[in-house]
Amino acid sequence: MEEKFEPKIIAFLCKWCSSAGSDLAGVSRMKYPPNVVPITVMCSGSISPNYILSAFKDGADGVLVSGCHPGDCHYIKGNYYARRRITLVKELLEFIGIEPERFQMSWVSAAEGAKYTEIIKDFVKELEPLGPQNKLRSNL
Amino acid sequence: MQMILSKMNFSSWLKKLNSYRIFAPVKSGEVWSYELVEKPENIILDYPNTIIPPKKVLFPQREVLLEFESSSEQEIKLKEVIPEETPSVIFGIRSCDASGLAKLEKIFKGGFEDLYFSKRKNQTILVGLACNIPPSPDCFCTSVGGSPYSKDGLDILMTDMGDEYYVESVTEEGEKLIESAIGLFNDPEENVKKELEKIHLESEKKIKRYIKDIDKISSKLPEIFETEFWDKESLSCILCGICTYSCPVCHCFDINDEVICTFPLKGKRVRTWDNCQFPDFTMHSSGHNPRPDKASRLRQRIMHKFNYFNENCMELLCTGCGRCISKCPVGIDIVEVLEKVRVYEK
Amino acid sequence: MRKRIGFFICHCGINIAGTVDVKKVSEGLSKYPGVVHSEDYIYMCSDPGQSRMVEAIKEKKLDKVVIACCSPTLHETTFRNAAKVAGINSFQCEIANVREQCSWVHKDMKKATAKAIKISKAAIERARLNESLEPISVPVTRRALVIGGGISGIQSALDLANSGYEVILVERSPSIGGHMIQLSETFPTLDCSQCIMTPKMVEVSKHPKIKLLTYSEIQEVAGYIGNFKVKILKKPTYVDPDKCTLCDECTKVCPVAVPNEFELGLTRRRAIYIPFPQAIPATYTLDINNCPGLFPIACGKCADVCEPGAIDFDMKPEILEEEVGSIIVSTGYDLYGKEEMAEYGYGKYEDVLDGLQFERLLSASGPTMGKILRPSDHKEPKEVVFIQCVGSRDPELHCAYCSKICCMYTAKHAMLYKHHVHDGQPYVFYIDIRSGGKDYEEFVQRAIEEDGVIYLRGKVSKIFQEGDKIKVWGVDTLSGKVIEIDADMVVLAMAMRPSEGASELAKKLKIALDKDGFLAEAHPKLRPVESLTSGMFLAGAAQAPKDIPEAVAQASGAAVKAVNILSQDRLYHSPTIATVNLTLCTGCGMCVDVCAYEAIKLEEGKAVVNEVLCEGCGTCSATCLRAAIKVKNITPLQVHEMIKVALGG
Amino acid sequence: MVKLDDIKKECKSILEEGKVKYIVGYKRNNNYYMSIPAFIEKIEETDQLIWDPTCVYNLVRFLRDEKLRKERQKTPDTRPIGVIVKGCDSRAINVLLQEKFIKRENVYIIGVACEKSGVIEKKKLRKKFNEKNIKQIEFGKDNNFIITTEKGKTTISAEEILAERCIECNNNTPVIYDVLLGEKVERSLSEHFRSLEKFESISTEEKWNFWKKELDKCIRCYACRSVCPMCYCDECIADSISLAVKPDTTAEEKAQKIRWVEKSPVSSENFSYHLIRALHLAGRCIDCGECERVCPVDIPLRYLNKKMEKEASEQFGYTAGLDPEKPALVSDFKDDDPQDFII
Repeated sequence: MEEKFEPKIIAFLCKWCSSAGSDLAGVSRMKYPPNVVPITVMCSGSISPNYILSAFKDGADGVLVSGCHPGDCHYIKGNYYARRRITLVKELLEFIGIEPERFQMSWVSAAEGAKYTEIIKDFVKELEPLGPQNKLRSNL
Repeated sequence: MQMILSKMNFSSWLKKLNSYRIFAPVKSGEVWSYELVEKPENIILDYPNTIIPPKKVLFPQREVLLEFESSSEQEIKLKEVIPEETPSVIFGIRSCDASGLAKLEKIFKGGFEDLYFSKRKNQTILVGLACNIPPSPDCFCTSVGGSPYSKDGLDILMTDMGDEYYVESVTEEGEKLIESAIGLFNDPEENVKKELEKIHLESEKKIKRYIKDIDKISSKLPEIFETEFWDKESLSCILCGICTYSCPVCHCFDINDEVICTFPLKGKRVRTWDNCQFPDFTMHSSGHNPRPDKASRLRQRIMHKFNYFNENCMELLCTGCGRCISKCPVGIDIVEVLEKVRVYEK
Repeated sequence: MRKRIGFFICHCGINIAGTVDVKKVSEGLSKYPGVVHSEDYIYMCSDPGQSRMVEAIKEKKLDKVVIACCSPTLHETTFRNAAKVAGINSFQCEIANVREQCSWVHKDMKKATAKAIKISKAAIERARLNESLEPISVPVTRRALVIGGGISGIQSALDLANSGYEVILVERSPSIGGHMIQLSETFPTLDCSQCIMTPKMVEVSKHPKIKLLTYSEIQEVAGYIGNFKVKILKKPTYVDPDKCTLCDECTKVCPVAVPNEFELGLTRRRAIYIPFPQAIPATYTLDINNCPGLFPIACGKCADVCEPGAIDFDMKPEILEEEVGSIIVSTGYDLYGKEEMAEYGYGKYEDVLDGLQFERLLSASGPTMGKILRPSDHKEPKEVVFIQCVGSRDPELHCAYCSKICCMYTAKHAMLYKHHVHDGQPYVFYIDIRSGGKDYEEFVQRAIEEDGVIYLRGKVSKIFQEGDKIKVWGVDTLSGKVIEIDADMVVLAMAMRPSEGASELAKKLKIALDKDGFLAEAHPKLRPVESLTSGMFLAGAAQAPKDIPEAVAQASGAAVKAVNILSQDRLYHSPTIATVNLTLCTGCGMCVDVCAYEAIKLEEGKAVVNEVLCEGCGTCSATCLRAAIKVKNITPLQVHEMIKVALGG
Repeated sequence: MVKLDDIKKECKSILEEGKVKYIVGYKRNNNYYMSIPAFIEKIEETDQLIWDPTCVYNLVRFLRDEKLRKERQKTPDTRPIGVIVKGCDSRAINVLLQEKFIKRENVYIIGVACEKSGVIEKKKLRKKFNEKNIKQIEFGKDNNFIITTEKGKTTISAEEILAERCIECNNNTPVIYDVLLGEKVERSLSEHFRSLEKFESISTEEKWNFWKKELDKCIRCYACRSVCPMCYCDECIADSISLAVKPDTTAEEKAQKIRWVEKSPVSSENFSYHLIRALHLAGRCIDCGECERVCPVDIPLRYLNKKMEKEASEQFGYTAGLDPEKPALVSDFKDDDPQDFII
């Protein structure tokens, strides 16, 4: 029997909101698929486009970037810069033919465990029909 | 062996060669390049010249030398990667590029033998195509010891005679290749031989670019090594790699470990083309760069081609293909540079 | 040198071990390069758990440890302290969150275990490249600056001074006292505002620890928490307070008369004046903007009559440079102005007043000596209409917010009016009454029940003058009746807004503003007196509309927050800050632009990070095109490696 | 129309006055109808200068060389260098000023307005003429080009062989200059981002197939970044070894160079390189088209940058190189930047 495709997702979470929101999902014992590996960074503003490209190159089927809601950034305005930067990355990836579903950004506050759970569930659901991401995967 | 092959029979010949991998110029957009051809009948030999010379078949831009893997800290497994044993034929090589491959052979097989190059070279048959019309207005093969119909480095030379090709074998391997489909070939008549000579002679005349006193230039180069000549000539250089990557004889390379995974360690040792025009080419680990500027890099390119190699191997490291002139983004013209060397006075 | 890494995974009872095969994780990682010790334990955070870690570090000479357990927000500090006890740098301890982000959210043991391994490996990769760091320490200048000399500023200054710290209190007008000194009586106790305020003002002026700078403004603020450098412009008053005997001869000869700010334009003052009799400092000020001229001297009469020779026309503006460790901003409020409220005839009809003007009419030391008289004809008004929410709670045209104190002071005004004019009738138009506060509701009820104030729920539609009456048309939405009142006076409870110049000051201080222009607090619930800039605190109505007790409470709170800093010998700051690779930096300044803390400056064409200001968010590092700036212990290389292992296997 | 004599006159006069060290302009390639960069030091050399539709080069690129040269010299001549710039090129100067890479006083800007015209695109020209036969291309009247071949002169409507970027250009007049030659002419030959439509309207798979085919051709000669006036970093993050080392750089620091892109010209590395480059040029690329022009294997690189330019403009109202005093695209934000895609 063919094994079911399990998309691999990297989630870049800011420490203060999204990682805390993801913690809350755990504390509330919400359930979501184990396809996502979180990498917590200080601020969504610190997520370099290189990280995203690197994740796709290393075989991620999907990448999520998540930060504090606008106005709530622990570092005052890092998420606003992230929003601009990530917009550019998103547009460029779509322009060269990467399925838009593969790269997503969200605002998840420390109180939004449920939202984080839903995002991951939906993300996995959207990635399943796409199959493995081989376009940017390293072929060294 | 000298034979005539009707153009109609050309693809039949190629079909007979099904035990070989066949490389030939392929057009994509406006760009021609040597590619592995799946359907030999699609080969068209009427082409100007490729951007990248056929050296890329024998000396690929990326070559995996070995693979390494380590499951624990104590042990590293190494696996040598040797090119596959598959006989190949490259069709349509211009004489300049063929003589370039001959020069590369001197470099990679003379003295120290480079296994990767020689393995490929030994199983590759080179079939050339004489240039009845210079493929580029920048051709200058005749100035550097070549000609549009030179057999140097080739196994077979073909010349376009209109409806048919004049096919001359140069080596035994070439002869075998013809013999494998001998039924397709005819013996040439005398008048055809004369016609061939005429075509060859005329083709030579069509070459517009010429370097005067190349030998003098070659020996003059060391004299002007320390002059501001190079500063002036390199002003517009942008230090890209087009001239050397497109050169049929430039052969510098870099070796890197491409790490796929750090822990546990897994990766490949890879050889890639490198380029004396890139700033990192001569960069020392200390941060010192003995060729710190454009002038020293342009000088290196010219010196290597027209002096150093000449001193060591008694020939020039240039085949006159003119690619570096046509493709230079800022119009640096090696023929002009050499002419300026010739007339330069301190 | 090869790293010696220790790995520990906590069962957390069944919290982790219930979904993650901890044995498998610890076994799997025992073979991982660099890991020389790997174990699982039921409760790593327990004392025995911590000791196991400490012992392993000592026995196996570990130089890095990774603990796979709950979220780092819970026990990172615990384990880092333990690591320190064991003799390694606390930053050599990393946490892999396998509970909140793994075991608790998954059910499938096999998959959860695989994920736990990836998370652990990522933490190991991060740890492998962690630098040993020590907290950054900076000395503290043990003085404070308080900006604004109203009740909040005075309270903060006194609290700080009484705690033993030097305070510089800067006030831009000639006297401290703020709006509170203008008030007559205060709700809900009706004690005399001046009576309770004046002693505090005097205490400020006499306090040996307080340096009072009136008629002064903040020009420039540099530095950071614990070490601010402030430039203060002291404007010339042209009167030497030491020589001035307050004889008042000068005002008698001054030819100029301009509206009196303290009396809100109800009276006029001279160009040389004392703002009000109890002013602190008790001295006169020559208002250069209204004086006929000093350069050259156009009049000079005041100096002629000044017997003690206190008037000094040669006085020059001074720039004082002060160093302080902490700053409290209490710049107060202004009332909504006439330009904005023309619709109620404010500024057009003399007998339409704002709340503060009415306070002056009520004040025994006010322009009418405490008698309620109309400004137009000095007659006693018999019917007075008070209108609440003028400019407040009006998101379409004016301010969306509630100014909070108007319900209470309007009740007070109506009540006090009735006390002064026994046969008068006060009416109050209101939207609803907000009287939350100790004894506040009782106070409003007293106004209605004992003083016969008529409360009309509804908005006023039109105000216009007819003869000597001011016609007020409105609707009582409770009865549905149209109301028309022939009033003798109308008092508007104007919205409060941030005082003029507060936004410019905020810019100098690098304090954020909220959407309404009030100073933004760091957190609306948990850090209400802190600004987002460390070392700067907020007090009083500068942060949001509030009444006196609240302002005083916040001022004392801010003072304690300032003491938190000033009482330290040194301040410690997280060392996970940005560092610049000077060889790569081209000095483009993009990092400077994005830094929310102004922690980066360009010096000789290269970015330089102020390690105390930097909070380590890393926005600079993602912005830098040349990868020339990175945050310690969460560098791009670390993330790069973490990505690789998080996806591998 | 800009007169060549005016350019020569200006260049002569600033050389005469000693205002500049040398001037970077355009001169004829001896063997070819194209121009090449000219470095004019002496007054008599100004006669070599030309101004015609083959002046494709963005000469701002050479300010970097001058800066490096000066850094190496012990007692450098601190006079500015003169540079001839078109509208697009001038915006590159603004970006360099914005990024403090150069100082305004380092450069004397001779702005040349393209007016209703622009420069040629060789690909288009080749479709209409045999390149070998062309002797010269000149500006004609009424927005025409005059092409001289062995057979004589032919007049052709400029739009037919005008570079696509020139057709889409809306900055045909230099925005920063010490002297401006030619007139400011409003013109709009095409919508600014029209050429992107054909890439945006196709399906995801079609997009991928297109770019995969194109970027797989890349031989990593780095001509695109070498010619780019914005790619002035000493060390490109696409380089796999650390260039910016000093004698005191430790081995550990050298080892910490991240290999975001390997040197191998394989698909994944080519994509990494070109995507990182496009992102690094977002809000900086001024569409001088040089990267695409120099690409030896004809990768339509300009569209990657153009896409970023479009998003910067449409989503954030930002255009590169208009104001050197403002923060860069990615070091600025607005509270109401669009965020529809964010969950």
